[in-house]
This record gives sequence, structure tokens and C-alpha cells, in this order.
Amino acid sequence: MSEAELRDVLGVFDVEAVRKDFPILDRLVRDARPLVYLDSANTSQKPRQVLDVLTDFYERHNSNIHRATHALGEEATEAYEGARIKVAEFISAPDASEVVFTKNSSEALNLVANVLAWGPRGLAPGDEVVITEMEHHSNIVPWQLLCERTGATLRWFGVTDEGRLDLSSVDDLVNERTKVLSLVHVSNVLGTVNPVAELAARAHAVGALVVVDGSQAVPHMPVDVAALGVDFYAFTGHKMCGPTGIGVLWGRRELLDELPPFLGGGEMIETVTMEKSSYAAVPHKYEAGTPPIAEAVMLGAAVDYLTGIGMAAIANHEQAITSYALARLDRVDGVRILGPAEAFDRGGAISFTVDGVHPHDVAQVLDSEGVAVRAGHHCGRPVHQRFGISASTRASSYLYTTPAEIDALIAGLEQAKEFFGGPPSHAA
Amino acid sequence: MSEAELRDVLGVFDVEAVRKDFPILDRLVRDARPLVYLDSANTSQKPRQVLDVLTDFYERHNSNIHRATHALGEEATEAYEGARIKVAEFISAPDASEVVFTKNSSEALNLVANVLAWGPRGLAPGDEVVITEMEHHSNIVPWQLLCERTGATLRWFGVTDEGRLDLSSVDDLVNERTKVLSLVHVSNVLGTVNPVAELAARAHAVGALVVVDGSQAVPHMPVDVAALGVDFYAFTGHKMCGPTGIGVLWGRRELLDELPPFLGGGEMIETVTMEKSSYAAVPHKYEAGTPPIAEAVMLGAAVDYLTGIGMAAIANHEQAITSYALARLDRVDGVRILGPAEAFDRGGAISFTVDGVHPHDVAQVLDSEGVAVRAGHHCGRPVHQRFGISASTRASSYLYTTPAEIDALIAGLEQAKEFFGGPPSHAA
Amino acid sequence: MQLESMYQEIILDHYRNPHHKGLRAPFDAEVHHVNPTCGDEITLRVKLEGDKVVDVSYDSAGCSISQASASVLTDLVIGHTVGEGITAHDEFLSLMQSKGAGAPDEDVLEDAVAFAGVSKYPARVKCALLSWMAWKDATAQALGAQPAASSDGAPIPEGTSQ
Amino acid sequence: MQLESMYQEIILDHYRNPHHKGLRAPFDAEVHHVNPTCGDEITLRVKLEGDKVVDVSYDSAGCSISQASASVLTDLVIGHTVGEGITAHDEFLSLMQSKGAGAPDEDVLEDAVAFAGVSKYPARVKCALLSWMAWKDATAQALGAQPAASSDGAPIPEGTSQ
Ligand SMILES: Cc1ncc(COP(=O)(O)O)c(C=O)c1O
Ligand SMILES: Cc1ncc(COP(=O)(O)O)c(C=O)c1O
Repeated sequence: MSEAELRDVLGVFDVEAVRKDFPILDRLVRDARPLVYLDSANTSQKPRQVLDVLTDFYERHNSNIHRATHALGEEATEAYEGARIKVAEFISAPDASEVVFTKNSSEALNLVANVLAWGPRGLAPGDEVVITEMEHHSNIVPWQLLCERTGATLRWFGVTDEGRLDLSSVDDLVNERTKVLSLVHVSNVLGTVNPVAELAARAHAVGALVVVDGSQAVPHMPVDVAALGVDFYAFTGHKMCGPTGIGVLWGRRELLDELPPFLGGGEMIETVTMEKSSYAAVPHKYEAGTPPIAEAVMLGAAVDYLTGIGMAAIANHEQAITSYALARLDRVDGVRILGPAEAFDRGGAISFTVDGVHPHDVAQVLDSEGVAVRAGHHCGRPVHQRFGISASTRASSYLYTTPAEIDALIAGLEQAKEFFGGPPSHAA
Repeated sequence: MSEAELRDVLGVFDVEAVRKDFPILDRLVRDARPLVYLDSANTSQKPRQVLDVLTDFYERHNSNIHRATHALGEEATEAYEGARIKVAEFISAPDASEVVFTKNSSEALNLVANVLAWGPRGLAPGDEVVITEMEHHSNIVPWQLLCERTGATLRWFGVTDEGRLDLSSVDDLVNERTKVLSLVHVSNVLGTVNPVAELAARAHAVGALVVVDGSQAVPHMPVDVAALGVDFYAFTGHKMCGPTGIGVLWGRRELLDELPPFLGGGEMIETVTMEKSSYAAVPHKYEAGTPPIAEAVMLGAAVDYLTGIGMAAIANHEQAITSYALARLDRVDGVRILGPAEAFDRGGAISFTVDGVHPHDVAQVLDSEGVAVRAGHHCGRPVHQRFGISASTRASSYLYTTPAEIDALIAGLEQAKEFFGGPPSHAA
Repeated sequence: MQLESMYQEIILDHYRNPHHKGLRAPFDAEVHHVNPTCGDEITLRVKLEGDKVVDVSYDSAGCSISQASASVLTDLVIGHTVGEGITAHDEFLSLMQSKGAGAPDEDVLEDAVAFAGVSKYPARVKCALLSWMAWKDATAQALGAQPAASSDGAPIPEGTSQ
Repeated sequence: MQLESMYQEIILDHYRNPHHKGLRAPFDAEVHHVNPTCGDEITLRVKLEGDKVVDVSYDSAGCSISQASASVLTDLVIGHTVGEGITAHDEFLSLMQSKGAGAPDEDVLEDAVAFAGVSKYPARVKCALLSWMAWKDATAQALGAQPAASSDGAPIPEGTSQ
């Protein structure tokens, strides 16, 4: 992408104006260097508009919900259920009652895995669960635990050298024993966007349930769960300008109705006696105890904020930034990128290694320049093993990321190489 | 308690000064009536000092934790782990690593019930779980689910007419088959403070684990989990001037070490391969995925706030208010109080019925005067059944509650009786 | 004073002197519905003849709003066709969801127009709807049990029995 | 520039030319420790004779800090008594927990004083401690396996093998 083309795409919205919404982007770190935040795949920053809603909630409307017969209780309930409707619309869910608030993506995925341990749909020896080698630990360990507990077998798609799913084994992996296919929509390590709709159709053809980890998709591109044709879809508030402490599980109503409860307690019941309880209708059946009320309200505000800018525009912006970053990284000697080298069917998380410099050390040098990236396996150890490494450095962008920040990253990499005695690049 | 005595006790701290810390207490509701918030057992209000910490975190330090090798990541990790230490000290936990952050009390209790379904300590037919008739649904349903799933038997202590635990059956209930005793420290319906230490000793004598629901205790009085001699202790952030979206499970280190994991995912692992994972040391083993980071930081600020005022002083203040409220309610004809009639071994939640007026209607009349109370079964249907009713009205206080607010409650009750044609009181 | 906007005289009358209360036989279907938050309960029976609602009887415990609503419901549906009952249900439901902004059709709703004020209080809307949900559920069951469902009866969506 | 405050020349030297690296026999105990966040790993063996640390050998993958720390560790403990090793461990641990405010005892820590700057970076403290945790764990196991533990050796707290 030429500088001109880049500027064209970036013109979709005014990044500098967007940046003004994010107070933290004015932070100085490490001896007064301006913060260059390239760790948005880890967690996103929060705009003022969203924080204002949070403060207003606590200062004026705070109350427990559903249970309360008073003015504040009504206001809080309306704000909470209103957030559910916003989130449902954001992902084109057919019905707001299909949106369950959890504490994060991980709980959402565990919820599904746990309820499949019990009841008529409970897994048994001989049943198979299929995941992929590029999953986040949060979409691996729950299924390992489920298989351990039920005697079902865990299988997985491999990853090609290009960082795409290896679909050559699909006929073997997705078969009449397959009860669940669970896969990531956009990889947090490779950036790969997976062909979810196609795989869902294959899995449905053999009667399997399809679970999707959309943690890195929903913040960055328009997502339509109905069009994807999946059964469950999980994502998390803190990566989409919302708060920590809240995640979302969307599920098809018939399935949520049919599956057994997960956590038991207040709010999820219809009636309780000491001997036996019956359960409330969804989504409440899956929301035991006081839910993340203020967090839901703040997530609703985040959805408003993102919708105001436009998810298509955000996706465009990120694609431009990603193209630019990939092109610039490509010119740095000794840098090897994990995952697709082109910004096509690719999210904005770019993991890479630098020959001769450990990712921790790369990150440390960058940090000393104010550039925040992540080093390690990013909760994706298996996919690192797949590429024969134990860790990488990851830079990831969002709607507030600028080309100048990518330039700062590149400069920092040159410095890291120099400091640790790696080969200098011919082109800077 | 005489007015003079009341003023004496209230003198422990300056309630009017405390009230200035809580912005919402200036709210006008329902045609510009000042808010009289008597629903703190449902959720507490938040002081400015605590909200400021939350805003500061999101505006200046927001980052994911543990995983991040940069300045913000360090700050956020330190704030999060610092909150864990504050919480541990607040409940006199021997070791901060025994404090697990959950999403609320309910999850904390479910966590314990779930891990007892699996592994060497897993329950089996013949084993018994003992709870009480005054539990919140969140300490009933998890054990019902556990018993359903494992074939263990659920048993319970009854409640006396005075609203105390009926301990006459203790020899029968706590026996060599008992694997778990789980009980509430302070009842959210009756206000009763239970003899936890004595019962824990009894249960330990037969080798049972002791789980305590401290949701209504920790916000209102000094709690020392070590002195209580229990194994697990659960409570929730939003009832103690902290945020929604966070709860705490304290557990004895040896037990947390030994028991199997609950939710699987990022942060709770030591190492992951596609075939098998090993788990991190506690508390991380029980904190899958991105934890409630900002919520923990805000909870830490709430602990600072409460400690600054002093938990003993808060308990004194509440006892004074509760005594006053009990005395005034006693003089209202047709009002019947559930639970102990004296403010001795008693928390500040006062549930009552008004002859001839349904609790919903009582609450509605109060609400029209700006007085916020709760009507219903307060997630304690069995204890209501025990007293032959399906619902009650509950008024509950906190450190910011004043005698004048109790007076407003009483005036509202008289009005409700008049409106619905009940008998007027001779003394107002 | 706003209390009267919710507790209109008509509502209080129905509350104090509920119509058609008590469980009666014969009946085609019986349901039990609960308001999970407050524990209010209703057991409700429906007796149909063809597409005609011959009887609706109930036993309930609850607040003034839920009690009065059940009483008003029986007045509106007993002796009418299922289709007319569903029309009343739909009209009542949309009134309850109107957040105080509804313009109810008095010809259809009769005494039930008095509930307009309740719609401003979301926590109480559930109280007002409890008996209607039960009636719809019981009617669907009764129709399902009937060999030949009425031809002009509107299709009854799935009950919300929880 | 602050980079040098963490990456002192001594650290970089040990990183580039680690001492005692490679796994050797004989040994009394072998442990494998992992930094869960970044995947850094170390396999470490301890050979004792009485209360004397005869050999510590290791194989590891990780960043400059974790590599250099393992190298420095072997210099500090090989040929010393277990008690002296524990003293060095404790001193190093408290240096690492000092948040940049430590005044390390150079007589005890020798080259390890160079890690003082690392203690300002909590995320890297774990890197520096990885090999020390492994050594303490392996030593505890080796002592446990030994019939007569040394009399002057400090009692070894439970290892943090996860
Ligand atoms: C005694 C008791 N236990 C448990 C809970 C549940 O707390 P949470 O809703 O925060 O999970 C509550 C409060 O609702 C309570 O009062
Ligand atoms: C692909 C993917 N899945 C799951 C998660 C887990 O999300 P959370 O930590 O909010 O549970 C993340 C983020 O950490 C992720 O990137």
C-alpha cells in the first residue's frame, strides 16, 4: 500500500479526533515518553463517552436490578436490559433474550462446555469435540476439562505454514461422532480470520453444535451471528472499549432453553424450595447472582460509541493500519511474522519474532521508548509450538492507532536489534 | 434505646459527613422527593473516593495484567494484586494468595460446589451436604445442583420462630457422612448472625468442609476468617461500597491447592499442549481469563474507604440504627418483623409484613415518597415459606443511614396502611 | 399525588372484590405461573367449547395489581371467543409495554384501561401480566388438547410457561 | 537512557556466554519450571554431597534476564554449602522484591547485584527468579532423597514447583 492509498483509507474517519476521546492516549510513560499503545488485542482503551456513562450510572442510578421496586431499581433495570438489547443488535442476534452476560469470554466458553457435561445432551465416551491448534487457551482448556470429565475425545485442526487452518483433514475430523466444533473467529496470535460459516455448515451437517470464540472479531469488524449460522458465540467487553468484568455469550434460543443450568443462585430461578428448584427463562437462567450491572451499562455505551463511528469504518481503518504495519515489518531484517503476511482475511494482531532477540527483550526495549506491545505466547502456546517457538512479540492496533505509531514500533525494533547486537536492516 | 443513647452511638462518626461522600444521596426521585435509600442489603451506594479511583484507573493505568511487559501493564498488575492484598488484610486472611476474585458471591459459592463434583474429594451417593433454611438462593441452588449431579444428599438446619438456627438437630445433621456444611454468616432476610465458629468446629470434628456465605457480613462488621476457623468464605463487592462484577472467595491454601480447577482458560494455566494442561498456582488457578481488573482496583478502594472510617464504628452505627428501626417498627400496628426482634447478634436487614397490605404495595407507597426498600422474597423463598408467607418488605441500612430516614420509612408505612385501608396505629 | 395514577379506584375495587376467583371444574387445562422475583403465584384453569371461552377460574396470591389484573382478565375473556381474548391480551400487553404512553382502546379493554398508569412502573408490569401469561399458556394447552381447533382463532404463539 | 539500568553489561555477558549450561550427570534431583505467562522454561539438576552443592546443571530457553540469572546462580551456589546457597537465594529474592530500592550485599550476591535494576520491572522479576525457584525446588528434593540431611543447612521451605 502506498502512502497515498494509506491516507485515502485512513480518511474514512478522523483518527486524531478519535484519539481525543481516549484520555489515556495523553499519558506519558517511562521518562516522559508519549504512550504508543499497540496492545489492543490484549485489552482496549476506553473513550471518555463510555467512562461518563459509567460514572453517571454509579452517581445517579445505581441499584440492584429486577428485584427492586423503587425508582433507582427501575432505572438500573432499564439500563441493564437496554444494554442487552444494544448488544443483541450489535451482533444481529435475532432476539435479545439470547444474549447472556458473563464475566468474560472465558466464562462464556466454559459455560457452554460445562452444560454439555450434564443432561440429555451431555457428552459421553465415543463422542468427539473438535477445536483448532490456533485457539486461545480459553477455548482449549474448557474442552480438555470437559473431555476429561466425560470421557469424550478432543481432536483439532492443524495450522498451515501460512497460518491458516489446515482443512485437508475436515472429512476425518468432522464426522458422525463429532458433537461440538469450537473455533476462533479471528486468531489473537496469527490474526487469521477463519471461514466460520463454511465450517459451521459442515459441522451442522453431521449434527454437531458450533461454538465460536469471537473475542478478537466483535471489537474489530461487523459481526452477524445469524448470518454465520453458528450456535454459540462468545466475546468480551474489555477488548471493545467496554469494561473488564463482563463478557457475552450469545446462543440460539432453543439450545439455551434446552440445556441445563450452569451456576445456581439468585435471579436464575423460577421457584426454590429446599428440596428442588425450577429455573427462570433465558437469559436469566444463565445469570446467577447480581450480574455485572454497571459493566453492562458501560458495554452498552461502548456499543453506542463503536456504532457511532461505524464498524465498517473501523474495520477499514484497521485493515489499512495492518497493511502498513505488515509492509514496514517486512522490510526489517530478521523479523519473521507468524500468520498471514497480507492484510486479507486477517485481523490487526501481528505476532513476530526478531532473530537473536528474545521477545521479552524486544518488548522491554520498545517499552523503554513508550511503545506498549505484548511478549510471550499470548495464551496461545500450542500455536507457538506449531511454529517451533515458545514466544513472540505482538503488536496490535485499534481504531485509535496511527501510522506514526507503527513507525515508532519499527524504530524501536531497530533499536532492540542494535542493543542486542543483531544485524542492522539495510532499509529503515 | 432512648433518643439520647441513639445520639451517643451515632456520635461514633459524623453521618452527615459520610453522606457527603455519596453523590447519589442527593438524588431526587418521584416528583422531586429526596431519596431515602433503605435497600443497602440489596446493593450499596458508592462513595466519590471509590469512583475516583475507578475513573483514574481507566483514564491513566488501564491495561491487561500479568501478561503485559510494559509500563501500563505493570501499573495495572500492581493495582490489581495490591487490591488482593488489601482484601486479604480486610478479612484477616493469613495469605493474599488465598483470595480468589470471582464475579460475585454466587460464583464464589458455585465455584466451591463445582470443584467438589470432581476429583478425589468429589462427592458420591451416601455423602451429605448440610445447609440451612435461611440461606439465600445462591447458597441453596449450587448445592442442589451438586447433589443432583453426584447423588449426594442435601440436608438442612431449620429456623426457630425467633428466626435463629434450630440447633436441636445438630447431632443428627452433622455426622460422619457430612462432607460439607455451608451456611450464611448474616441472613439477608432475618438479619440473624449465626454462630459460625461453633458450627465450624462441630463440622470439622466430623471431617466436613465449612463454607460460609459472608455477603451480608463483610460489608457491615469486622470479619476475621482465620478466627472463624472456616474453610471457605464468600462475599461480594457491590454490597460493600465496591463495584458490581466482582466477588471474593477466600479459601484455605491447602484446599485451594488440592482441589481441581473450575473454569479453564488464559491465566489459570502453567503450560498448555493440545493434549493436556497443567495449572498455575493459586489464586491464579481459579481466575480463568481476564479478571475483573478495574473492579478489583475499585474494590480495593472500597476497602480503603471502609477501613478509613473503621469497621467497628460502622458496625456500631448500624446497630444503633437497627435498634432504632426495630423499636419504631414495633410501635406500628399490623407490622410483624421476621427474625430477631432485638438488635443483638443481628444485622441491619429488617424484613416485615404489614397486615392487609401486600409487600409490593407497601414498597410502592414507600417509593412514591422516595423511600427505596425491597419487596419480595429477597432470594430467600424457603425462609419465607417457613414463616408461612411468600413475600415481605425489607428495609436495610448502611453507614450512611440516618434516624430521619427510618422516620420516613415509618411515615410511609402509616400512609400505606391508610391508602389500603388497614388499621391506623395508635402511636405514630 | 402519583399513587393514584397506579392505584386507580377500579383496580382497588377489583383487588378488594375479585371476580370469578376460585378454582372450578370442568376445565381443559390448568397452569401454574410464578413471578420469580416476588413469589406471586397463580393457578389458572381454562374451559373452552369450540372457540368459546366458557370459563376461566383461578387461585392466586399476590399484590393488588396482580390480583386485580386476574379479575379484570376473567371479565374480558369469559363468554368471548378465543380470538377476542387474544385481541384483548395483545392490546393489554402493548398497553403494559407502553411506559405510560399508551392510548388503550376502551372498547376492547374495558376496566383494564385502568392499568395504563401501571405501565410506568416496569417492576409492576410483570405483576399485571402474570395472569394474562397464565391464561395464554392455558388456552394454548386447551386448544392443543382439542381435536379441531377453531378456524377463526388467531394462531396462539407458544406459551411463556417457564 | 534507562535500558542500561536493567541490562547491565554483566547481565548481557552472562546472557551471551552462560556459565555451567547444559544438563550433566550425576544428579540427585531434576525439576522443570515454567513461567506461565511467557512460556520460558528451565530444566535444572542438582547434585549434592552432604551439605555441599557439587553441581547445578541446566537447560533453558528464555529471555536475557532469565538466562543470565541461571548463569549467575550456578556461579553462586556450585561449590558452596546448601546453607550458603539459601542465603544467596534469600538475598536475591529480597533484592528482586525491592522495587528498585534494594541495597544488595555484594559479598553474598557477587555478579547478581547487577540485577538490582530488574527489580523495578515487576514483569521481569519472574524471569530473574525462574532459575532460583527451580534450584530451591530441586535442592529440597535432593535433600529429601538424602538419608541424613546436613545439620547446619537451613530448613528448606517447600518448593514452589507448580
Ligand atoms: C446472604 C446473601 N448471599 C448471597 C448473595 C448473592 O450475592 P451476589 O448477588 O452478589 O452474588 C446475597 C445478595 O444478593 C446475599 O444477601
Ligand atoms: C481469541 C481470544 N479468545 C479468548 C480470549 C479471552 O478473553 P477474556 O480474557 O476476556 O476471557 C481472548 C483474550 O484474551 C482472545 O484473544
